[in-house]
Amino acid sequence: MSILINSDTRLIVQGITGRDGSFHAQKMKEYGTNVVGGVSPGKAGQKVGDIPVFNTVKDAVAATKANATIIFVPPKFAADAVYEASEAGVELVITITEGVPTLDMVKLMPYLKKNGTKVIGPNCPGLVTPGEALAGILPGNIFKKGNVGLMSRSGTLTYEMVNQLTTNGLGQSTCVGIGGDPVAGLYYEELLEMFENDPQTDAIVLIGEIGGDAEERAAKYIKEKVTKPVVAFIAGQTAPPGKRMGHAGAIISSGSGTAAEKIKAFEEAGVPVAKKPTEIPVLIKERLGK
Amino acid sequence: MSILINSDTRLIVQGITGRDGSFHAQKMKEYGTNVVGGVSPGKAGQKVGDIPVFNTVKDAVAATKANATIIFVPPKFAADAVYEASEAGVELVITITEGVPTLDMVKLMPYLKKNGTKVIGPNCPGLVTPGEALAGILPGNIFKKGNVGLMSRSGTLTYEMVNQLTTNGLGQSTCVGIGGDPVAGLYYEELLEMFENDPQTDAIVLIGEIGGDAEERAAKYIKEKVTKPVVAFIAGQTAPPGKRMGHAGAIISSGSGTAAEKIKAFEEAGVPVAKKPTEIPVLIKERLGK
Amino acid sequence: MKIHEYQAKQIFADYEIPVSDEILCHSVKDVEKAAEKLGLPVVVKAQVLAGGRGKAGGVKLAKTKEELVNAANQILGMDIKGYTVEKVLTAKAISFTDEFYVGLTIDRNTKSVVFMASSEGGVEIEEVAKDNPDAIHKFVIDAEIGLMPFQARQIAFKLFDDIKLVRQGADLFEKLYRLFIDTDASLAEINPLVITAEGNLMALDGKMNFDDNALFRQPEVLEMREPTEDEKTEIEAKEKGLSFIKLDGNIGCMVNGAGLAMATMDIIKIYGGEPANFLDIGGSSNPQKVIDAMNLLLADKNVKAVMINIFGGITRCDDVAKGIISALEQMDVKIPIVVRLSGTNAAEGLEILKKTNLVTVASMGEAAEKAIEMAGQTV
Amino acid sequence: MKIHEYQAKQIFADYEIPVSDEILCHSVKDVEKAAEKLGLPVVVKAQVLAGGRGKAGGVKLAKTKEELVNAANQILGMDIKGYTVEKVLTAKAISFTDEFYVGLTIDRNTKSVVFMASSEGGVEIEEVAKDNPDAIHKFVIDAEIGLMPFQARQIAFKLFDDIKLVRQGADLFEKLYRLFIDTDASLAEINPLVITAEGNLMALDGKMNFDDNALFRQPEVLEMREPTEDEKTEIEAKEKGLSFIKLDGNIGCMVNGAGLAMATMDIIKIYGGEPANFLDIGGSSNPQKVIDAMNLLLADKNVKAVMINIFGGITRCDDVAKGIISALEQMDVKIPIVVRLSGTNAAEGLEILKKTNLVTVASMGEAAEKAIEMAGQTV
Repeated sequence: MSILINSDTRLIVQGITGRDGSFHAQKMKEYGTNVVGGVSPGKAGQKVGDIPVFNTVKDAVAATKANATIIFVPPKFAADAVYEASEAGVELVITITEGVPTLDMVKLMPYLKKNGTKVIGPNCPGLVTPGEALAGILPGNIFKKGNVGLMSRSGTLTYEMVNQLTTNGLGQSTCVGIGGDPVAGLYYEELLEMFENDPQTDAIVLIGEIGGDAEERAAKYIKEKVTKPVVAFIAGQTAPPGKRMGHAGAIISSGSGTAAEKIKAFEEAGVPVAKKPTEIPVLIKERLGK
Repeated sequence: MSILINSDTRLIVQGITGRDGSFHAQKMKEYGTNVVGGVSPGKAGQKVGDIPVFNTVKDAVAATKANATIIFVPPKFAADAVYEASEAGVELVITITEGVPTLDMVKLMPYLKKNGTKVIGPNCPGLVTPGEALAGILPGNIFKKGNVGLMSRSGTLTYEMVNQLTTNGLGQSTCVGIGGDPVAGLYYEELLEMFENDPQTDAIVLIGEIGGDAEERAAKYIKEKVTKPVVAFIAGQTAPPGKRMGHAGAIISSGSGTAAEKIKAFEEAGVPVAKKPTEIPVLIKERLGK
Repeated sequence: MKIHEYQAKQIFADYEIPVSDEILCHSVKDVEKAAEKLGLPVVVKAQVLAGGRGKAGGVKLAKTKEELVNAANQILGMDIKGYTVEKVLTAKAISFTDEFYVGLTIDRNTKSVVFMASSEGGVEIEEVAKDNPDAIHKFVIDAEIGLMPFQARQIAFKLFDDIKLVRQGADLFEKLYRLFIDTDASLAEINPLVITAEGNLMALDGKMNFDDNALFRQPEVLEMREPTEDEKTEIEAKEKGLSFIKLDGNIGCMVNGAGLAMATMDIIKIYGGEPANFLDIGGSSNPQKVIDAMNLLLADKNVKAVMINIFGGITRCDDVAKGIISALEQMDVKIPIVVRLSGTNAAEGLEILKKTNLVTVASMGEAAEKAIEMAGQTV
Repeated sequence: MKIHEYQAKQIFADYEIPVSDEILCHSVKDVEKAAEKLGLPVVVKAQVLAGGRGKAGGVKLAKTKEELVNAANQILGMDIKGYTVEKVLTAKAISFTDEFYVGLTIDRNTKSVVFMASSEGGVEIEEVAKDNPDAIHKFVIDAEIGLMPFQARQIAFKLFDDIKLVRQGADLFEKLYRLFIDTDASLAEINPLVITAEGNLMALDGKMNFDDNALFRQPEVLEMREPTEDEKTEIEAKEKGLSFIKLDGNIGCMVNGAGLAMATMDIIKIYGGEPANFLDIGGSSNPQKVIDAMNLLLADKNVKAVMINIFGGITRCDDVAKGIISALEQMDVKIPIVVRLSGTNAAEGLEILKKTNLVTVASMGEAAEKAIEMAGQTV
């Protein structure tokens, strides 16, 4: 088992003929992901490596029975690409694109809910179920199959953490980069629920950062619903305040989004918070009684 | 039994302080309908007859547990009134208002579907379950409790038909005026399903008119799904063609919306079509073996 | 509400949909001047609010000055389905390689805006719909999100192979959708949409209808209205809350509700008479409306008898009765009037009418029979 | 992106939200002229992109000419949270009876636009949120249908009793929502919204922030940008695809990814050092970016050592390595550089760096320790 993707996932790549799209399509394929097609308007009939290209997601789904897609199109067109995937009935949409206007995401959300489409991102590195499928831009070689689930708001910090786990002998069930944007798809709570229900997962690593109140909500959820051990890390403990945070954001979150508040919330939920990345594997081993 | 409304219906009136709203609120109450409140912004605390008035539908629902509403506001504000009712969780919304812009209704539909709100109208006379509740502008005295279900696209023609039934000793389970606008809420197919499942209803009268293809679709539905006897009437058999009908409408409906085509569709579905209103009770009695 | 081709194309141009260079003309002289400006060859097209103009000879290509004058002379003043051609559009003739049809309308069935596209452009689309329905692609648009770029592209891929045309088409379709919504249209068609000899898309003919219910918020659309005489009467009626359509019979009808009004016309025909009009006094009771309606009926000199058929709901029969009496006091009515009142406050209404010498009856059928009988006796 | 009060109120005025008569001034002379035009009393308000201006003495009421000159003299040139006041807004003083707060923002939790309204206006809304959260009414807006008139009215009924004010308020809230959406705002606040002595609503102070990701489609918003010197550097960086924030330490950081960049700053502090900046070179690999980043780092004279921390994903370590070598060839770098490469093409990247005399290490912790050590040795 695992969550969200596995060897049955049939992935297409939207924006496959772009620089990043074509590079990562092939990297994902090399990893062993079942990349069944790509989309690039006007390029139907071409191939990227041996991956067939289609004009529309609808055409790609009809031809390949794809059930997941990964989006590499420029920010201006990203929301449209998500709509297109959702309308074509793709169940899981991973949006790598950085710089998507927030209101584009806000406008998307009700439509996705109506269609039952799961979205990860935007501005995320994607996800990996080690040994089965990689849908994203993560470096495949750092992962190892195992029983630790990982979720993270940041990109490269995720790799750092996975590296810590792997080099310390802790394999992963699934690792998900949920993205750093204010409005994004699947978030901590949904993923905690999935990991809690996943038989392969025995412990969970949650990597947060300053800003917003997602970590506080996750802490509350863990306290109420999660029985598996969770350990956390918060990036930005020493960052200067006031950047990228308006007043109203703080009002809505009923807090100021500081690392101190988040750490307090986790500690109250019985979740230990690592100070350095290197402490994560130590804490996990403690919890798993190794 | 009956469909849509009965003695348990708790009705509010949006636009209750207007001329038509106040007149019909009291007429409905006199009929025996459980009219629990009215809405008119800025008039909270007032009463119309002994019906309490509220500023918003939300307030009215909170205070009265209303589960149905009838709308008498001007066309410009009608769609907003339906949104307000739907958002406040009212299950059944009857829109009497005539002249509502079509695109306002088109824009409403997905929202209503999302909320599971049932709408009747706009531009409709409402509905009656004789002896239990009247939600509309129909003249209550012409109805009689019984086993004939009736649905109609037109207003006063409905009264004419009901009058024919009642004066010929045929009572009604529920009579629904679905409204004459191009885009409206519940239509023949949904109501046919409800009548088919209603134990009180033994026969169904369907009153149509020229334009669109709703009657053709109803005929198809009857052929496939309805076991109870249905008789029909089509208004406008002699009307001049081409009024209010664009080319594209005809294309979409794959037909021209003429009475001849509708009558043919009904006859193919085994539904006899009356030439004059006076024939309706005769046909019903034949079908019911009276 | 309908508008002319030249008006529809003006809206297209406002939304940056490419149209041909063209000039509206009211006389042969105008046409000659326009052709000088545009350069020959040009196409001269009748501007009337009726379909089938091509078949009627209302569209002519002119390559020479002589052809031009002939075309203008033939078309101006021509009768097309009862409409006299008072103006023509002189348009630069465009060479093209392919013709398509695209149109937006409201679909009663899905309760949404539907985009239609076909490679069978340049012909009557109703014929295509009948003979080869699969040649028309239909796309239902989610009203909450509108026509998204990806959907516009999906449509364009159905018509074009070249990605340059797909992009041009998708962009054009988004504009067409936007103008449809912005103007509260009920129909917006481009037929044909062509690929010009230069390889670009252009709208060669356009057609738009609008939702009458939304005209109150579309002042610019309303300004484009050019009603015929009959329509003027209908519009005036509408402003008074009446829905009126003139017909050719001799029984004037005044009914509340469109359905009942149609059924009234039907029953007059069944009993052998001919209705002079469709007249729905609508859903709200107001004595003034009845007065206006009576005035409207009596203005038609063909009317030999009036049949008033009211089934009261929101309309109260006593108000109608009061209206009839007011109207009769204000005008010199020489023809017989048959009145049938049922429903809300019918008893009160009939009580009021007792004071007059109007014929009152109990049913529609009786009213029709009586009205036909009396019309036959009227000189 | 933030804008000044006077700019926010200009947007409000464009959407017909009532604001006071006011004039932007750059000098005491300007203020005097403005007051002459507006008539005393006036309020002089510092225009700086920082909160807490009232507490800092940046807002003064002037009833006489003397008070006016004093106020202008005191406020112009004043320092508020590190910002020097270079302009003030001179506004006609408004008598009012009540103060309210209304604001729109994006809620990460419900993933929607949220409307906030409170009768506790005119004070710091964060204080209200902390002390009396129930005094703030929150309304989640369905993005697909927008703020509907009925919902605007619901909000207005929370603040006002008088139906005239409810209608004014609902209308104003719809306009505020429209401008929020139209401009891709991330915050739009009116605080206070007042009832004037004449009984009408007016926006006395306004604040707007905008979504940086959407500036590409908001040219008019972008024109309002008035960055400080530090921000100019940040904006220049952003144009090159870099996310840069200047800090006060001596270890220059170059990292890929915001989270890792923050964790890098954290670990430098944990090991006793001080980061000189936050610098995220972003998610796409491109040698030019590394050159630009190096230039940016070395422009800060406080930097005594550079720590490059790259974990390759979409960023390829060999591209970063090439970028470092290019940068070193183009500039005369006198300070030590510690490089840590992991992930995509890390081996290739390290191979390339072997030819240089840069310090390469295997982990973040080591890199931080080494950079701190070397910074201490740099003169």
